[in-house]
Amino acid sequence: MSAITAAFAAAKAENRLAFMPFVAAGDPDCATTAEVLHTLADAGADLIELGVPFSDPIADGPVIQASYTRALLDGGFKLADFWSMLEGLDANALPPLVGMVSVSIVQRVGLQAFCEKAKACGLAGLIVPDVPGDEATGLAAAAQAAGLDLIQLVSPLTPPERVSKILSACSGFVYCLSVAGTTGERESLPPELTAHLDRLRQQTDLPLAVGFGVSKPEHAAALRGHADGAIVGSALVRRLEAFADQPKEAVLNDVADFTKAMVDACKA
Amino acid sequence: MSAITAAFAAAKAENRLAFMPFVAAGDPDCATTAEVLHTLADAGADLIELGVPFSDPIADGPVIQASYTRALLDGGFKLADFWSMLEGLDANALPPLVGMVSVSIVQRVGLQAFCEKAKACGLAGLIVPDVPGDEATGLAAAAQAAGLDLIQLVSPLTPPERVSKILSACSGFVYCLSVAGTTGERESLPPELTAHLDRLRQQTDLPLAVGFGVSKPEHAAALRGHADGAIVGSALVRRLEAFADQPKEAVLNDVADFTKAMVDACKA
Amino acid sequence: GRFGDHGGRYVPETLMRALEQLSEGYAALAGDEAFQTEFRGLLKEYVGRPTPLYRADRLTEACGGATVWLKREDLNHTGAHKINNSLGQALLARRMGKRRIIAETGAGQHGVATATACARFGLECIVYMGEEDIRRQALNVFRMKLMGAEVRPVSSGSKTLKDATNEAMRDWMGSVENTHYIIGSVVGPDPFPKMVRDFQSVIGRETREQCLDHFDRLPDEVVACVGGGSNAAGIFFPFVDDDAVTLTGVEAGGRSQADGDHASTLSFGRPGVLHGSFSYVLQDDDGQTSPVHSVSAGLDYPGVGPEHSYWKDTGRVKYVAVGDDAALSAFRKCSELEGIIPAVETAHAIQYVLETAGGRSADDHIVICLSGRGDKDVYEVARLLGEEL
Amino acid sequence: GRFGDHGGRYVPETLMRALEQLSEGYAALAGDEAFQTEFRGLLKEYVGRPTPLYRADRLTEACGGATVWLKREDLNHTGAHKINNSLGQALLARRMGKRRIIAETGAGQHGVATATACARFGLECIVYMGEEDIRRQALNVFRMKLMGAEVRPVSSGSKTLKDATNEAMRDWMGSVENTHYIIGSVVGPDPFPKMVRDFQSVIGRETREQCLDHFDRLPDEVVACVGGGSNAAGIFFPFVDDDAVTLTGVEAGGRSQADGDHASTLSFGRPGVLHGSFSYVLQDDDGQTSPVHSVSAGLDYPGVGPEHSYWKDTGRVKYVAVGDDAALSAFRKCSELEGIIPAVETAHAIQYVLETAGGRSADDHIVICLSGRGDKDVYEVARLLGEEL
Repeated sequence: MSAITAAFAAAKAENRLAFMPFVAAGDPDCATTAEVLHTLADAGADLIELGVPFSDPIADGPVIQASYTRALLDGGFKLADFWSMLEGLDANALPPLVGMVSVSIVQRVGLQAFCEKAKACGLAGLIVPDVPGDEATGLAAAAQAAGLDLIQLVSPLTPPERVSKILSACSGFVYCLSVAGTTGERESLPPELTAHLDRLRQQTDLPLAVGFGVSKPEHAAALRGHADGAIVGSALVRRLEAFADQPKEAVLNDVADFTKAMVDACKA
Repeated sequence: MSAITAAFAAAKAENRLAFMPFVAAGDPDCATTAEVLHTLADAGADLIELGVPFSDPIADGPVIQASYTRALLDGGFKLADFWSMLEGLDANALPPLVGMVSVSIVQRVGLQAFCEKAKACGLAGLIVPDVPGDEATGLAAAAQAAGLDLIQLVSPLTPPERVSKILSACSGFVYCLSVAGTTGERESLPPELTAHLDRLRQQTDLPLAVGFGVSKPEHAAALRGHADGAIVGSALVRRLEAFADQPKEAVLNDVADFTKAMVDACKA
Repeated sequence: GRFGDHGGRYVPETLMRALEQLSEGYAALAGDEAFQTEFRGLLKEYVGRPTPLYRADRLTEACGGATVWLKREDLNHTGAHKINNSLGQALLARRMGKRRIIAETGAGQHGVATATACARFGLECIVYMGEEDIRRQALNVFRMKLMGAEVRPVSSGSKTLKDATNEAMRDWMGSVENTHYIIGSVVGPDPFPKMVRDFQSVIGRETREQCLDHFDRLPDEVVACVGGGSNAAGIFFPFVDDDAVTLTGVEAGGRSQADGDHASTLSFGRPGVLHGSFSYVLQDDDGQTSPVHSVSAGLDYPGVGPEHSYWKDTGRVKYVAVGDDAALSAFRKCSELEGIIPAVETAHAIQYVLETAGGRSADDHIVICLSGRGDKDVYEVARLLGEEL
Repeated sequence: GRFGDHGGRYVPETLMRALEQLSEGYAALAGDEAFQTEFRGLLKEYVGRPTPLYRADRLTEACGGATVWLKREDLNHTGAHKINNSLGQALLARRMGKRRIIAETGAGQHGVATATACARFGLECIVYMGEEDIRRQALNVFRMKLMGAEVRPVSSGSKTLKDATNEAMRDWMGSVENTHYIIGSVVGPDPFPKMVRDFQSVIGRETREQCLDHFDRLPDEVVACVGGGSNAAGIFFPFVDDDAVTLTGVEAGGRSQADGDHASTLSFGRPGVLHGSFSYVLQDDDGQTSPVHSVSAGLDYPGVGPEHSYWKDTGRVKYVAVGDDAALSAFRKCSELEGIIPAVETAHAIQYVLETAGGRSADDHIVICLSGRGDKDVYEVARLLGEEL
């Protein structure tokens, strides 16, 4: 059983959603990211999604895109820094880490080489959002060989016949997009989401985690009974913007408070 | 015998060129023009060519064009002012006046009406430079009926067969252009000019007066034996620009001095 | 050289020989197969003719009546009908041994067309342009320079098209032996009005054929804007003998009907002489040329081609005026509905059709001469509409 | 959906259904006579096709060797080849029931072409354009607005074409059910590269016929500039199976061969993923997109169409680079010698021919794809040449 599978199983055993916050690595720098990861862990995150900054993200809305830009342009983010930071983490104090990375980066490093390095540095799985299921065979093989889960995305627009194709290349959990659109906070989740999740549930035994638009405790609460996990990115990343002009401790406290509120909602 | 014919005959009898200076009416105003006319007469002009300012002169170079613009825009020149000024002149103290006027103006007033008014106001003849000989039949008839000479232009580019056509509508004198081009001072007259004049002499008994480019005493001297008159425009009009910033007397004295020098050269 | 009373050669004697030579040279072209072949070839391969006759469905719908067709002179090389004439005259000049070309330009379209033709044939090219127009049409000035033409600023008078024309005439007075003056419209002394009309008549000849192709008969009405009148003369002329075809020329109504506020020469002018020919003209009672105004630099001219004056006098062509604001509204409508940004000149003609096509049968076919594209006008329109660019 | 290894669909799952629908919709066009008739009719009557294949005698003379021909895409409505594709895709979108169109644009030519097509069909149109490009291409921005398009400034990244493309993709992520994204070049996820190439292939098909008409055989070489590569793909594709025809793509060499100083993706890049497909790309060792530079906004792109990558790998097409200064010199030469101001993009291709046509036989026929007119570039060139406008 992979670390990711175990994390979802543990939450399920406690009759709650797993909570997976997302942060971009290197914003404002990798050392701070390491502190953020520990803050998230201490606040109760079951897994953490760690974005690798990319110059041209097309699935991301303005908040995460701006975070990537800060990491790359202001922070001078390099992959080497990313690997070093991962290697320096105290793995025992952290939940499973899932890398979110563009295929442009994976392909440049090489599918096999990237997966091996990710595994060696302690990642439990990868999300490569711009490689949809039917382009993913090579990547899935590389991930499997390295012992990484490869998480696939399913969109509300994905027709049922595509879902099975996608799931055949998927392990760890299914990343269910709540909406068609980019990442970003939304006022409410679409009403048809729960029915969509219930249909997906028929097609797979993998845990279902919902992201894109999930940004408030009440969103997480509404997912209970239909999903196995909640993923929050922009609402959290937006809080990291404050590193620019507030004391680090204040920002980390704010991150911890928000995470705790989400974790609580996942149990409610 | 018309006044113009008589003026050329008188000069010829004294074995000299007739001198015909040109000024634009109304620059800077019609009252000043009247004074200029008397100055020119007193300095010995045999005839005076009086230009009627026109908004779009195409035969004139920059100096005369600027004079027209001053008259029209700064001086508010109107034809009515022109006629009044002519009527107010002491005809006995002046040589024959020849009007230089665009067909645009003549046509607007009406060929017959314009000629009659010009005659009534004391003009002895008209030069309408943008009505070449073969378009001039109607105008020639109107001028003749009014008792005005109608002077025609011959250009160095006019082929001999056109010359006779042009001369058939011409009276008073022939206005011989020294060069192909617009009015304006030139350093020297073209070497082929005298031969051209000698050929013209074979075709007509009318006096030959040379203009366009004639601007210095030595030009006038060089025409002796080939022409019957010298016409100077731009070199004189340029002196009138000084009305803008010099005492009137000084300008009139300068005009008188230049005219006397030209008159002397016509005798030399 | 006359169209009824209109036309003639009111120029200084110095130019007369050149005009005679030009008439002879032009007359000789009719029988010169090599010239005609080269000219036709250039119109096809270089200019891109024939230009389409395009059925403007969305303008038609907006009019709610007659079917509206656009004769697409905007698709010509350099973006307007002007090139038809400039190429023809440049070829003629080369044939007559004149290697120096002068031209006047207002908005710059004729200057660009002439600079283009001269570049193509390796002829020296000097374009006279009013200082005021140089300021307003900087883009066209640089296009001309890029093609090797010299642009000479004209600072006399109103510093616009009329004064550039004067200055070109003055140059020609002194250079006529080695220089040809390519006049850009159906104005000036004979033979220019006739020659320019003939070079532009390709517009009307193509339109005729294309109407027969598209709807099997001649159009009910042909509409064109009129400044000097070359695009109008070009599209009207081949229809003049077809009495069933209504021909309508649209002048610039400007801001108002007051003197100086418009450029509606045929509507408000009277016969007189300007730039070498007898024709309708906007003059005061002294014969001085009146100031004119139009939102369109290409229509902002106090004269008009003598053949238009003749057509007005005989009643063959109806001339109307459309004002600045109405023309700008048509400029926008054509852009939004058809994806075609017309020259502001052309927009006057479009507006007339928008105002008159309603209620007519869809079987009525109206052809508008889309004389040029409006890229040149975009800055000025943006300024007028208060857009910051 | 692949060209050898290149191509594919590297996009988030959200777009996959739309791409499948688009593939189906596009495949269905082949058998849709009504669509084909309407499209052909628009290309003829609205765009002004066929564009001429023009023998450039004075450029030929300047080269002193092979005979140079220009395929005149500059004469298309809106002034470049872009309209061929925008019209085709707009028609397809309408057929698929999508009434909202988005597009990205760099220099603005594709934005103008798309705004034009949308105006013509009454479709809503949103154009994403980098803030930096908006500043540099204000004229095209206002042209788009005049035709009713909304121009949305993009302030992320380098604020140029690449970022506008990202932003359009992001819009499409959330709007894909009612929106069609008209990509402007042969880039992006399948089926875009193939579809855009097919819509642009009219250039090559016409060129083929016209070569046979003019000189009774196929040309010896066809040369086109390559940014994303749509004009090149359009003119090359119909010649790909003719081994005797040399095909040459000319990339932007920029200021130097140093990273960030050029946009020569095929010359200096390596295979990778950008904007949805696998193809040569300019990236650093981390997979981050490299900064690029070219004097031409239309070539200033770090990627290239996947089919070009395939043609490079198979050796069917030769790709070379021409730098900024050399391209500007060709820009001037073409303007002065032929009276045709080319797009600065196109000037890269012209320069390559000026450098290589000398010494070849006059029986060698080289066709250059004159992909667009240079009016849009005149201000920038004036600035670079130090002219005040």
